[in-house]
Amino acid sequence: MPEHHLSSLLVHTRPDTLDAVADRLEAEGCEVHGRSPEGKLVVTLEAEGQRTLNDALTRIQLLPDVLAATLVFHHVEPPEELARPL
Amino acid sequence: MRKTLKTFWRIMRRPSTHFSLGFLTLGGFICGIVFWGGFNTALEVTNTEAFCTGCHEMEANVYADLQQTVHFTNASGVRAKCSDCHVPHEWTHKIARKMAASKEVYGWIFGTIDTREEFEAHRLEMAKREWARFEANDSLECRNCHSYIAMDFSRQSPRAAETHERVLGPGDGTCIDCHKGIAHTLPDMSEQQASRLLERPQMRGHQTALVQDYLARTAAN
Amino acid sequence: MRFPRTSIQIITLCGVLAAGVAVAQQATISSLRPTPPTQDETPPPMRPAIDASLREVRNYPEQPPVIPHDIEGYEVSANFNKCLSCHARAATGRSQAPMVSVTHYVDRHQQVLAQVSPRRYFCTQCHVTQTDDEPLVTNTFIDIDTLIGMSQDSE
Amino acid sequence: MTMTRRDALKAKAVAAASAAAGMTAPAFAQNIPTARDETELTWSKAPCRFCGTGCSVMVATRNDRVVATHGDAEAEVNRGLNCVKGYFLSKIMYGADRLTMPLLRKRDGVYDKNGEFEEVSWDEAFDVMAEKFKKTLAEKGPEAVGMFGSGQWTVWEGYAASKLYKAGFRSNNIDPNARHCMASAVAGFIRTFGIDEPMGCYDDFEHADAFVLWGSNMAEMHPILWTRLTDRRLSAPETEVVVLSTYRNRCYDLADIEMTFTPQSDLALLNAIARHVIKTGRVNTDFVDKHVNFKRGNTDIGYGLRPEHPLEQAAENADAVGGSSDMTLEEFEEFLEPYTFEYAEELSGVPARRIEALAEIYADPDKKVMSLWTMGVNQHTRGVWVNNMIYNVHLLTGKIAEPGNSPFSLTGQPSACGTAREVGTFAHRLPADLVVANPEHRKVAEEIWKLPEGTVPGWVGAHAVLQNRKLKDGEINAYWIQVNNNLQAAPNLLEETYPGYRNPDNFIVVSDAYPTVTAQAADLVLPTAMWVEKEGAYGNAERRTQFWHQLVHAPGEAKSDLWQLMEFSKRFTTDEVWPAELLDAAPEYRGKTLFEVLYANGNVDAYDISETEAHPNHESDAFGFYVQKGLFEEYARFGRDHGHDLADFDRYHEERGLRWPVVDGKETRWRYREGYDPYVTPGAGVEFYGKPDGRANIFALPYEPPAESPDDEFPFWLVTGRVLEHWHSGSMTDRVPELHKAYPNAMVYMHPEDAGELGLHRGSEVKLTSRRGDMLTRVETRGRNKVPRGLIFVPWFDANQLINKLTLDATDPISKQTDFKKCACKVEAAT
Repeated sequence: MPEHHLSSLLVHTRPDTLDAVADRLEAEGCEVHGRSPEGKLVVTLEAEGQRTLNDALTRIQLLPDVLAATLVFHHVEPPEELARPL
Repeated sequence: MRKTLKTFWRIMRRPSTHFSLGFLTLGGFICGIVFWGGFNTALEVTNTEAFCTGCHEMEANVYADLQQTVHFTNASGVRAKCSDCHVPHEWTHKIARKMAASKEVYGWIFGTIDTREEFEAHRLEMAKREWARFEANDSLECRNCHSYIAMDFSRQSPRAAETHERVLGPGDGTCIDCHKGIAHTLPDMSEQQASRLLERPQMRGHQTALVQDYLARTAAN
Repeated sequence: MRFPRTSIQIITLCGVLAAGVAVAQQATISSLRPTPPTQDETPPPMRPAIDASLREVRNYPEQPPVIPHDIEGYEVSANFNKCLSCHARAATGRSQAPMVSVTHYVDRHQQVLAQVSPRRYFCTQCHVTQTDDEPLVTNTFIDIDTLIGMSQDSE
Repeated sequence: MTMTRRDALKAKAVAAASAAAGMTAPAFAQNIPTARDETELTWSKAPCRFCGTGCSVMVATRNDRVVATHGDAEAEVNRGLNCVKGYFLSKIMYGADRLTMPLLRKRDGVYDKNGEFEEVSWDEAFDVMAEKFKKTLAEKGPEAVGMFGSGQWTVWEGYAASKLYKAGFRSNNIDPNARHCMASAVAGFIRTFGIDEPMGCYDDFEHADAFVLWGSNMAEMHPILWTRLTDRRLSAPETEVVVLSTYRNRCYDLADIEMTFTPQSDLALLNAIARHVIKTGRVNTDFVDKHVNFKRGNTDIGYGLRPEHPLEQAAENADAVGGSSDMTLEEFEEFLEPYTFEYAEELSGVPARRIEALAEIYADPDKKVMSLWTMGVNQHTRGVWVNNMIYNVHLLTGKIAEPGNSPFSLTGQPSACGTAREVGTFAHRLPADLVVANPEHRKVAEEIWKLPEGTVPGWVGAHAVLQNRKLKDGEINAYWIQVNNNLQAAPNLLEETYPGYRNPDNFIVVSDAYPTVTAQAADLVLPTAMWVEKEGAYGNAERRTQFWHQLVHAPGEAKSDLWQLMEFSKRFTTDEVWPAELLDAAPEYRGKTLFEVLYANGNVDAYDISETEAHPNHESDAFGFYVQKGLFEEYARFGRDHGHDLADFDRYHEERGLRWPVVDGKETRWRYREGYDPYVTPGAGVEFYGKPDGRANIFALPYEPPAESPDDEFPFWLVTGRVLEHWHSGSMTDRVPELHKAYPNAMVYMHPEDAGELGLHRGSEVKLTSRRGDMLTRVETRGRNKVPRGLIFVPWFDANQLINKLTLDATDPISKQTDFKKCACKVEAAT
């Protein structure tokens, strides 16, 4: 059964590399929703499977200037459910 | 006695026959310096930390308290010693305080305060004397270093700046009103707090009553 | 499994991340101490308590507020309570400090007292100052307002 | 624009991450409408996760998350109060580095002691672990496997672990970290009364006229009990507080008499008090005649160091540490003759008049006295003696086992009593005060466990410090650590602990919720569910057993210690771990797994899963029966009708705890006293029924010097301990930002003049060195602890300041508990 993973991450970097890291995260397929002057980024990451998500997390963790990336929210559901209008 | 004084007065009035005027004036001047210097040195010596903490009761109680406070160590490395707060800087007041202090020497010689229990038993009385002095002279010894005009409110914590401006500025209070206990552990404050309409749980002043009671009882036996 | 699960799963997967890193970077898993026991790092400098007097948001209503100012040298003993000299009801007019909450006037037997209950006398058992030291590990606690915002989800 | 479910979820995802970051969520995340019923919370009771006080807290949950906690107003222990740690319980499970998958050291895809941690499945983790345990058992036998557990285990976790080791693996090498904390109290109770745990209860706080603290910084370590003491002291002006300690701490803020004594001299002080009671004719002769025996304890018993240590070689009674002979009151008086107040002053530095004032409090027949102690007494190379000697004074005056007259040993862990002691997870114990060395006791256990006679071995297993020595020496090779951080907690860690963990012959498993320094030193790390992520039971210091339900799920693949123990037992069959004669004695167990023999034995699986309907839990779901109830009811059989009666399982879920023995549904507040304790023979008044003749023992014990004292090279006493804001090794509290920021780093408390003489300032970086190791820290000359000259205090919560590199692995020779309060060290500026 196809599943869609929706997650949010808290990514730590240094304030001076905030924008560079944000660009790299976007290149990894993340959506950046917020950034704090202390160097924290709030991003969402979506994937079609657990393994894909895990791989992406590992890649993000290893990105230059990323000090830490913490998965905060994780939700799985069939994609058609998610497309349902509210 | 009267007779001796009269004889002395007569000798003092008679012009000198053996010593020249120069010798006498110069000698008097030198002796004056020596005596005055000695007196002042003695005053200075009695102003040092070493002198103040020379007796056990000061060292083990109030000096130990002081060592825990900002007047002992602080960011800029300025240290207030005992006399900075407890001896007026202005001469006449200083002499008056020194004379009053002879009572402490008496206490020391006759062992009024031998133990921590006894010190604690007298702490309120001694503290009250100091507070009364500070209240009477508008916290003069605080103001010798901390003057209101020299305060930079931007360098104080917001709540300190606000309070200083509100209370100290118009002269509605003096330093000691809020800063009791700034350098020493406080005695039982129920009385003081009650008088200021401050509240605290019921706490009767029997800090050391227990030991005292016991000592009184055993002494009586 | 039968334990009721909401459709939102909030999990932290640092273990996964740490393991991933370990393969590539040979990093340690111990997140509070980066070095082996044999090797010490210079301890961080001692910082004074934050003294900004700005109230911190509580994590939940029942949390005792942290003290937003320095209390070094404050005496709280059987003889004197420096905290209450500003925060007691009768003192707040002069001090303009927040009054201790009404919960402090209740004794063990739920009786409301005229004065602060003696069992609440030692303030620092619950209220603590804060320094500027950043936590070594972030905490992912989510407060109720945020969670309500998140949980409009249909079950 | 239509909003899809995906958009809404994404908004929530962003809100969650923003909250974790301490940032305001972007506007769209806050526009989600809320329904009224969504502001409702589910509140449940649970005991606090930290110290032995046993406060009850109310826990609010929502969406499988803990969102708030506060003190439980209905709980007798704390009546709505918590300390600062308790108030932040909501956050202890949410450190961002929670372990969620097993981690195994690997290289090239296989286990390697020198490999790096890699994430593995539970199956792979248990496969490797079972292989190591089986290999060790096959090659070296049961004495080569070991376990270090905890007074933070729930009752059933400790019980399941004890069964797995003592009956399953047939190894008594299982000991709890309570050995570091309570063992001297236990030995004290057993020696004096023949039965463990306090006779009184917390109600004594409201009845006592005087409180005497013998080495217990309650103001910081048992804050809620301190609120009860403060309440009594401040609302009843005639009451008194006496504080004894080796340095001024926060308790002195309430002290009427303060006594700062030289380390170890508490022995002399107690003898001087006993002498005063006798000399002034205030012995309660009626009580003493009826209820007390006098014993002369063996002296010169050594210091629990390795046997080849010169101090052990020199000790006359190093092999008969607990021995004693009978004596009379008159002989006891004669024994005490040297302990005048003046001699006590000479040893302790406390003015004789103050010692006399304290002695009077005990001697005065009209004063009800509560003596309280924790680690200052227990972590002591003569800790058992000090426990005995406190009882001496209470027994001489008859001030015991009645409201307000109470010698009270406090505990440091939430279930030091409930699990470590009552379940008997010590290397020498079985449940309900039974011991492995007694064949009759083993038989009781084997009968309840439905196991053949001879299953439980009779040898006393290795205690905490000995386990570390045996790991280092390669005598224990397969080792499992649960719910504790022993690499941070154990003494002399560089010489005696760390080497054992990294010994190439050993396989070390650590179960923990967080990656601690102990986990870092392990070979396999198992992610563990904590607190309200499982159903649990704790027993506090006043014999109160408290239950809680599972309220939320554990993150990821984290599982409770109970699940780990039971699931792991499935990987062993009796044929693999039991000798032939045992299998012959119980042929029906041949080929069965340990799970079947120990847990699916008709007792533990007696309660249907349907009973968990209202409050499901993970373990019961996993094993198919009400695991916790089955384990508890089997365990409770040990104590019922034997002075340790526990109530029925279900009742504890309704109550805010009950104090055992619970007889006819009623708890017992004061033991040994007729009218309160149903076990006392009618008409006896008082009966110490733990001893065959119903009499407690008064022990004649002398002052003896400590194992190590300051000298020219190491001129300072080093005292270690805790601080209010952190609990134990800080693995939970240091992950709560507010608690970390309240007390971010350990530091060394020094006398300002000592610091001044060494050219040190407040805040200076210094190196502390003992004969065993060194540590970097910073100097504090002010603050909550005011140490006397020549003594320093360092808290041990900080993973970055491992003060146990310096401490000495000397123990009380009787209790085997480490002395963390006395060793010699030096302080120098770090260069």
